[in-house]
Amino acid sequence: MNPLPWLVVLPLMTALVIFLLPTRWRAPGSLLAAVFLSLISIYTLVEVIRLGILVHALAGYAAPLGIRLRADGFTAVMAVLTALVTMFCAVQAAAYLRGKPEEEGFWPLLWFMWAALNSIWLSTDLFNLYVGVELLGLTAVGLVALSGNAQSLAAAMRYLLAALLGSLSYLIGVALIYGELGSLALSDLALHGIGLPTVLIALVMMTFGLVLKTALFPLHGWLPPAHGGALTPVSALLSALVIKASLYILMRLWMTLDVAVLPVYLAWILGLMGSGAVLWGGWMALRQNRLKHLVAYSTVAQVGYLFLFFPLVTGTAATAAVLAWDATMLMLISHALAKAGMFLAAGNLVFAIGSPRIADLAGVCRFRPFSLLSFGVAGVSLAGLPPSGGFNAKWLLLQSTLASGQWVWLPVLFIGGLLSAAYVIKVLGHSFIEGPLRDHFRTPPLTQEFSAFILASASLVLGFVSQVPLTWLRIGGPFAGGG
Amino acid sequence: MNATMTAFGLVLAPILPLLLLLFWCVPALRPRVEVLTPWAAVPAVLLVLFGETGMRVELSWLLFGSALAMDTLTRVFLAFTALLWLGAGLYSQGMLVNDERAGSFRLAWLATMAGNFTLLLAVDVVTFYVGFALMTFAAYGLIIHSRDPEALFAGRVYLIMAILGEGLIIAGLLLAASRTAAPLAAMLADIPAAVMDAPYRDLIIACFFLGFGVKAGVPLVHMWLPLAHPAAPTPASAVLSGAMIKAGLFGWMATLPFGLVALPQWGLGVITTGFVAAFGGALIGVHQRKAKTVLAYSSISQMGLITAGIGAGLYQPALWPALAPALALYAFHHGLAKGALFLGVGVANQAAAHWRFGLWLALALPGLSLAGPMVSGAVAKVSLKIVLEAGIATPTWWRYLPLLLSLAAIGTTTLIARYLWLLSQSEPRAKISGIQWLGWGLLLAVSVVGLILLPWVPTISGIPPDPIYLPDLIWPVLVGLVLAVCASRFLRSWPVPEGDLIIVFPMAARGVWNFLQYVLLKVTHFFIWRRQIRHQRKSVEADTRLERSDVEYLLRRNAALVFALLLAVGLIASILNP
Amino acid sequence: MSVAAFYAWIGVGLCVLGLFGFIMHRHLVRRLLAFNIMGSGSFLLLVGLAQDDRGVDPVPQAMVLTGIVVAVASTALALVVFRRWFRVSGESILPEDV
Amino acid sequence: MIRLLAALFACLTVSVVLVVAIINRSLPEGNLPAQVAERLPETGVSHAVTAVLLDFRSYDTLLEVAVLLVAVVVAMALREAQPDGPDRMGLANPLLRAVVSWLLPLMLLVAAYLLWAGSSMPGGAFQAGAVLAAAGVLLRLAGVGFNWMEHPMRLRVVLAAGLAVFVAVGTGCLIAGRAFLDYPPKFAGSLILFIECAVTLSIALALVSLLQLAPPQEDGPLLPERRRRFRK
Amino acid sequence: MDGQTLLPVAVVSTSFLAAIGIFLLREHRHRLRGIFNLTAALVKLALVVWMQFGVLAGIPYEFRFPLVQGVHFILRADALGIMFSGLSSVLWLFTTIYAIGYLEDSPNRSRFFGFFSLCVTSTVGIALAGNLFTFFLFYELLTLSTYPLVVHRGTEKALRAGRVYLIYTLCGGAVLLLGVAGLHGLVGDIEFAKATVLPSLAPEYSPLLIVLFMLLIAGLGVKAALLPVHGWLPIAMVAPAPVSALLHAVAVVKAGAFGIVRVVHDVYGVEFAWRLGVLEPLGWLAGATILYGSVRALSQNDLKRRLAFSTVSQVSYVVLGLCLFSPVALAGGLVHLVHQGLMKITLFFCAGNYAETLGVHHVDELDGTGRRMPATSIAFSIGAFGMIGVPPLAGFVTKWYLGIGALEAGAGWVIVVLVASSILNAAYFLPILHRIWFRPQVSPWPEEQFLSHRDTHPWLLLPPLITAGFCIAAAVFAGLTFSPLHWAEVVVTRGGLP
Repeated sequence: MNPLPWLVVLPLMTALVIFLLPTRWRAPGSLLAAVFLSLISIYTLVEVIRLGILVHALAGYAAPLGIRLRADGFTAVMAVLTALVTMFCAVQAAAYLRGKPEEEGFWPLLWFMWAALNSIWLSTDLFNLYVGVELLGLTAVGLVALSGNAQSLAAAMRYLLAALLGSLSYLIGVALIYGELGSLALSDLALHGIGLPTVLIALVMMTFGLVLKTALFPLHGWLPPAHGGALTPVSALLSALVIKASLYILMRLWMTLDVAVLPVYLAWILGLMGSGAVLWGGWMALRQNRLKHLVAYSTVAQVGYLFLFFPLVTGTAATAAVLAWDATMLMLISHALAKAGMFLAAGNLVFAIGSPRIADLAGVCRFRPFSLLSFGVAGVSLAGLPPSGGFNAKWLLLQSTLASGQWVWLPVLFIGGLLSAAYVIKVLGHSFIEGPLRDHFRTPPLTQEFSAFILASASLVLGFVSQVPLTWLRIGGPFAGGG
Repeated sequence: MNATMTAFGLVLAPILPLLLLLFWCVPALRPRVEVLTPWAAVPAVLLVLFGETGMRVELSWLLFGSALAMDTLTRVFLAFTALLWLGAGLYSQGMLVNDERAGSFRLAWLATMAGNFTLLLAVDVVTFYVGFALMTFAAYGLIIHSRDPEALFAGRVYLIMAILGEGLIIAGLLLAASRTAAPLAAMLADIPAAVMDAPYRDLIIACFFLGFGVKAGVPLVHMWLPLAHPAAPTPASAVLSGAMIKAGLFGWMATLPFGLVALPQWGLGVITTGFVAAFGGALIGVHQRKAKTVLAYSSISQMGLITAGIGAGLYQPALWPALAPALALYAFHHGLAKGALFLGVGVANQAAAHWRFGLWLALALPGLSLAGPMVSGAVAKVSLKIVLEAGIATPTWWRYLPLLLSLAAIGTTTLIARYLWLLSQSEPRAKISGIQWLGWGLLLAVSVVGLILLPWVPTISGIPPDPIYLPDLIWPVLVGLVLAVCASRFLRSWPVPEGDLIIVFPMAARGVWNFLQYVLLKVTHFFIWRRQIRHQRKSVEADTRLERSDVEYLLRRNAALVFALLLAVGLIASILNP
Repeated sequence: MSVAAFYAWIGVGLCVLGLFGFIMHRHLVRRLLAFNIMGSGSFLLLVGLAQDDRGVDPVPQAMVLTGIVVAVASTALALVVFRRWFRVSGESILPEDV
Repeated sequence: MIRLLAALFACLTVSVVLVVAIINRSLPEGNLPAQVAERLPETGVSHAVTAVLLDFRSYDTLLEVAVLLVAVVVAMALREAQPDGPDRMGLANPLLRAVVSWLLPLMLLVAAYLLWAGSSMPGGAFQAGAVLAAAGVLLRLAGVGFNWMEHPMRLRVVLAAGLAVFVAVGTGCLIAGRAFLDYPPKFAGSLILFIECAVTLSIALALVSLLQLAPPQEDGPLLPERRRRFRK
Repeated sequence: MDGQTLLPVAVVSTSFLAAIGIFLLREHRHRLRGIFNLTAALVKLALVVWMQFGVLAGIPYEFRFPLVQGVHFILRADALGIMFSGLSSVLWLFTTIYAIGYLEDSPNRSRFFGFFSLCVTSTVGIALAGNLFTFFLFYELLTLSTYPLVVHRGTEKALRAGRVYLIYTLCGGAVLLLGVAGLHGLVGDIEFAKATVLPSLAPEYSPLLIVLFMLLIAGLGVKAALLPVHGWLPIAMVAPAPVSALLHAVAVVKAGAFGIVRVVHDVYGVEFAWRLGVLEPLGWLAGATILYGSVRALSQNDLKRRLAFSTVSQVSYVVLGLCLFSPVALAGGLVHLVHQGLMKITLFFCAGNYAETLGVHHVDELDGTGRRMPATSIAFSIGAFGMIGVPPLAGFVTKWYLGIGALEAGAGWVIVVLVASSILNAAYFLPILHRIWFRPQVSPWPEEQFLSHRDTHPWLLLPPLITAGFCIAAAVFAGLTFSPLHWAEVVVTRGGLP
């Protein structure tokens, strides 16, 4: 059986069912369905490994006319990643949201989000991607706004405006491409290539729209309040997965077109923006006094690394490009895991100390070491310290940088790594303080702590098994041949 | 005594003190060790008396492969050293009866003794250096035994000089050893030859001369001697002056390239230094007010003569085969005599009035021996003189050397006179016990007739104390006595401080050091990146101020504009893209 | 140069106008209006570009229909959030824009 | 001022470049309209746009219905977090009531027509839903209380109905061994109509409830400083 | 998967498993934690000894596992690795014993011992790393696992120290990573076994290789506390005594020095590095560090700070030995890796004893401690004399080998450095000893904890006494097989040096 449509259908159906269920049934129902959907995601991956690319022509019509779902290694890994992260965020949320007014809205929105993510991973149609992105954007905005206080509403509003502007820019690009090629299928785009100036301009429009949605510096302004102010599981999901969706589309676009002839200038603009993100995000994270805002800025910084992908694959030697691909994929996965873990851990810490401020963390290390451990483990991976997926990714990125001769990125990698280490340490340092001790800390439920820990340690374990997902990711991808 | 026993003795002599030292750490054994401490030198004495030369014990598992052996030269040195340790040890046993720091004294004593024996018996360089260092550092404990300010000052000066000396010695040893066949396990016997061929020959010689010279009281590095001897307890002074100083001499004799190459410049320099020490020591010594200080300067003076002999050896290699035993003899004689004299300080004024003169005479005996006419001293001096005269053929000034020796004896005589006079003036000390008498008596005896203990030394059989040398020996003594009497009548002593130059040095040195330290600190501070990590303020206002950034604010406020601008830039870039 | 292209040009004009308004305005309702203008522009562009001499293309029209619903949903959501925000804070602009 | 100039510059550049893009564009190679026309008979509807909407690209539409539902879900969740004050939406205007009572049947009729016409000519679920929603809004403004909407289950069921039917039909196809949303040719027309009906209802209700769920106007007059900000 | 493959992994993972176990234990399970710790330490020691015999017999222990594209995770036991892992496992045992005694009744013990074990894990990992990449992995892990130890006390000062420590080491790690990545980009995976790859490169790569060498050394030099980047070490001494002991003697500082050894000896190859002309400047730098550290130590009143500067000075002996291009000096440098560890750990143990038993932290408070705590003071004296280089103690062996080696290589200036350093060492250690032994107690102890007059707690007393015994034994029995010196010679002779 082809699992692809189920990846979208099942979350949609669950969303509807959850929407209709009474509040107290929503969490258990969601968890049950999440297990089921996770199994399907894994099954998809297995099938992709076994058979190669999977395709499903929706409504029975072939590509330019109908819409085709397609799963290669990248898609399958992203689906599994989504399942993994969402699963544990859901586990955390089940405990975290119990009895809160936000619980009612959270669960259906979570499922819509999952559906939107899966539809984006699977889609091969530019306009369908637009609808998917909009679905995802509105869901994410809704999730951010859930708590309904002034801060989160303002953050949601800002996020919504950014998302809308980004989508429109993307839509204009879609319009130009349709006008030029008369088709919206990615495969047709690949056939026609970039030779036409209109397509190039469309690409620029779409790229910047997506970049805005990915919150790349200097367009990141909406992200910290949104991710920092949202509910903990929401922050984790947004940082780990949602911003990756627009990046995923961008990467798909670039990899679909022939990288050899893509505009190097544009790639370099993206690379420079990425570098700026790494430095600025790291610096701002260091300056934060609120824990979750620090983590949010760390996302800004980490996104920057992912954008170094573009200059490294555009017009460079094949070895460098392959390395950059591997590096970015690994970075993407490990960041998703680590950042989700870190946000959950931060949420647990905030819950334990009852204050969002880093300065109030004193004594946490002694009384709630487990949450802190998760935070630290995630921090190790984020800072690119070994042994972790983050480190391996950084290593590959470094190799790619050296292989391509683009030395410019070296200082960025280093300063960025040090900055991220610095802000992680800032948090740890505060929690190590043994001053006038508070001995009253709330205890987060064990499920909450474990979901954070599992995600964080997964990114660490990734450091030892990096080769495995990288092999999967090559299936059906542009570097299927290997390096 | 068969070979096995010799081997056993070779090992036991240095090890026994160390074993006792270890046993001391066990509280239950402590009283036994206390009784045994003075007798720790007995194996060494027995070894000297009954051991066989040429026997070698290989301890290949130890360090880089150690070996112990005793040759004739070593035997002479070991003879007087062991006797000194034994005699002084016996003396100290009585002295320590009511001493609250007896334990620390004994530990230092044993360690110093072990070091001293080890360095004498060592065959390889490393073991030699082990012994030397052990002796050097442990002696500090002896010097500062009383803990009074003088002792502590003396100890500090001693330690600084000793460490400088150690540094020079290790440098010299390294430089020399690297030229031998097996640098890592170099034999002491190979060192002179290595020095001879070494590219840094003069540097090595300088290292050795000054490094061992610290112990031997060479001028300018002698300052610790007059400070340490009076400050240390009497038996400690005895071994410091008798044995430890000679270790320096032993070091020279073992390492410098005697008899291999003529080093006229070095020879001349060393001879000059020696005589400067001989006369300078005497000159300063007679102005001292403490008997032990006088003895210390006397030691400097005597060592000056020996240094001159060393210089002669450097100047004329051919003389060395004869000179070496002569110097050894001289060391033997001086060591024992000086030991007896030092212990005498404690013994003086002990006896009842009618015995006092006898005691005084007994004290004078080693003094006379030192000055020349007595048995041991006579032999030693005559031997030295004969050897020096044998080399007279060379430069003209050489022929004055024997004369200078005689003149030095005048100084020695005056020093002894001064010493005796000071003793007679001093207050009686605490009553001493029988074992102290025994110790002193032993040293007194061997210092007078000790040479008969050395039947195996060829020089002694070769050069009997010929009566023709008697006038030569006696006239300086007479002159010295006259001088001393005159001086005591007509001259007032100058207040030359103990340790002479050292009193001037620290002021200059401290100034220089402070300056250096200042400069160093400035330089280092310049390079150290010191940044005060700012403490985060706790107030909420500061909080938000910190968190916000103007740039971030502008970016967020104008996000749409920034987006549009970026888009424009991207579009222009893509249009212009070739 | 067809009539259809004329629509496209109008679309570009609306887009840019909307973008300009989006940049220059602080008031959230005005920004939403600007966004809607921009949206209309891009729909026009989509429809206009696709029309050529071969006749009317139903595909972009269907897509625009979808797009309109999406835009309506977004606008509605934005208005809901805006009203909530206004109610909580009494502000009609975002905090950093004050 | 600088801001204005920068904005002008950016907008001008974007417009110029877009115009360049339009001028430079070449004719598409693929001919999608032809394909649509060719395969129109399979869809069970005769109007091309509806065919594209509900058959060729029905997946887009499915997601779009979901988007609308998400908006409502968010609005509902927000009310949960921030309870409303008194409802002051109804305008006490008798003329409005009179007009509404005239217009309402007409609007229902138009909506029904649009829905039915959608399969063969311009029209369809969205247009119908929009008209229906407009009727609801008018009613709401006229002060007719939608008390039945306060019952959460009822409201949710109707809201979810459109998407639910859509997904159910698609899944049914899937279970029947076809592709997702690949209607059996025999039932294609009726299935599309069925979906359209459900979607119309859901859309209408969604739009109305979005109005309903936006919080009512605050009590008390606007403060002067706030008015100033409004003007900006 | 047989013994040959698994043994290196087992050696590394004993302490790792112990760490996990300890983290899982509740805070108050002190006895169980102690059992965990000591068992793991003993097992590790036994495994290392076992491996030691195996390595002598020529059995290749190797574990290999592909990590990412073109990079392997390799654990391999060679002579050098065994030497270092032997050192760390022996000293881990004693430090654990010491720490159990030291931290009695203090909070956060679970965290402490957990990270302590992690720290040892990474040290042994560093020792057994078979290529540069694996080395780097453990090298950074070491940084991370030592941070919680440095800030253990949780005071403002400790946090500041931790921050400085991390700033230094992470920057160093970043520079090192650049070097490692550069080499990797040039020649692929760099295994330590064969230093033949780089010398065979074309001569036009020489400038690049020099730059990479400088990067590697700069990165490693931070941990090894080479001159311009030594600043963290004296600051990090605010950590509890067992941590300082471990930091200075085994883990961090040694990891840096060991890394430099690996780079010079096993990556570039001494001969090739000499030909590149990079060793000589490095040697000068080491010499300067030796003198600088000693000079700075002179003016420190805080006992541990003085010891810290002494470490700055002493660790550079290892580097110096490496740079002299002489097998003898190399052996001297390598053996100092062990010897300095033994001596410095003794000193820190003793300093900890003074602080813990009497509250004495400063040199001028030490008067009369010899009488109060004779056994501790004896151990301290042995350590101090060893540092000065007095025979027959461990430090002398090093100096002797370095000196002879330097002269063989014709580097006479080294003698000056050695002698000057010895004299300076004496100048800052002997006053301490003088105070301990020869001065009467003037004022009451600042904080007397252990009121019985039997020195101090046996858990605290035993480790320094034993390590002090090792200091003597390492020199006295230097000629025996399995002495550190012998191992160093094995390393040198198998390394294929000229």
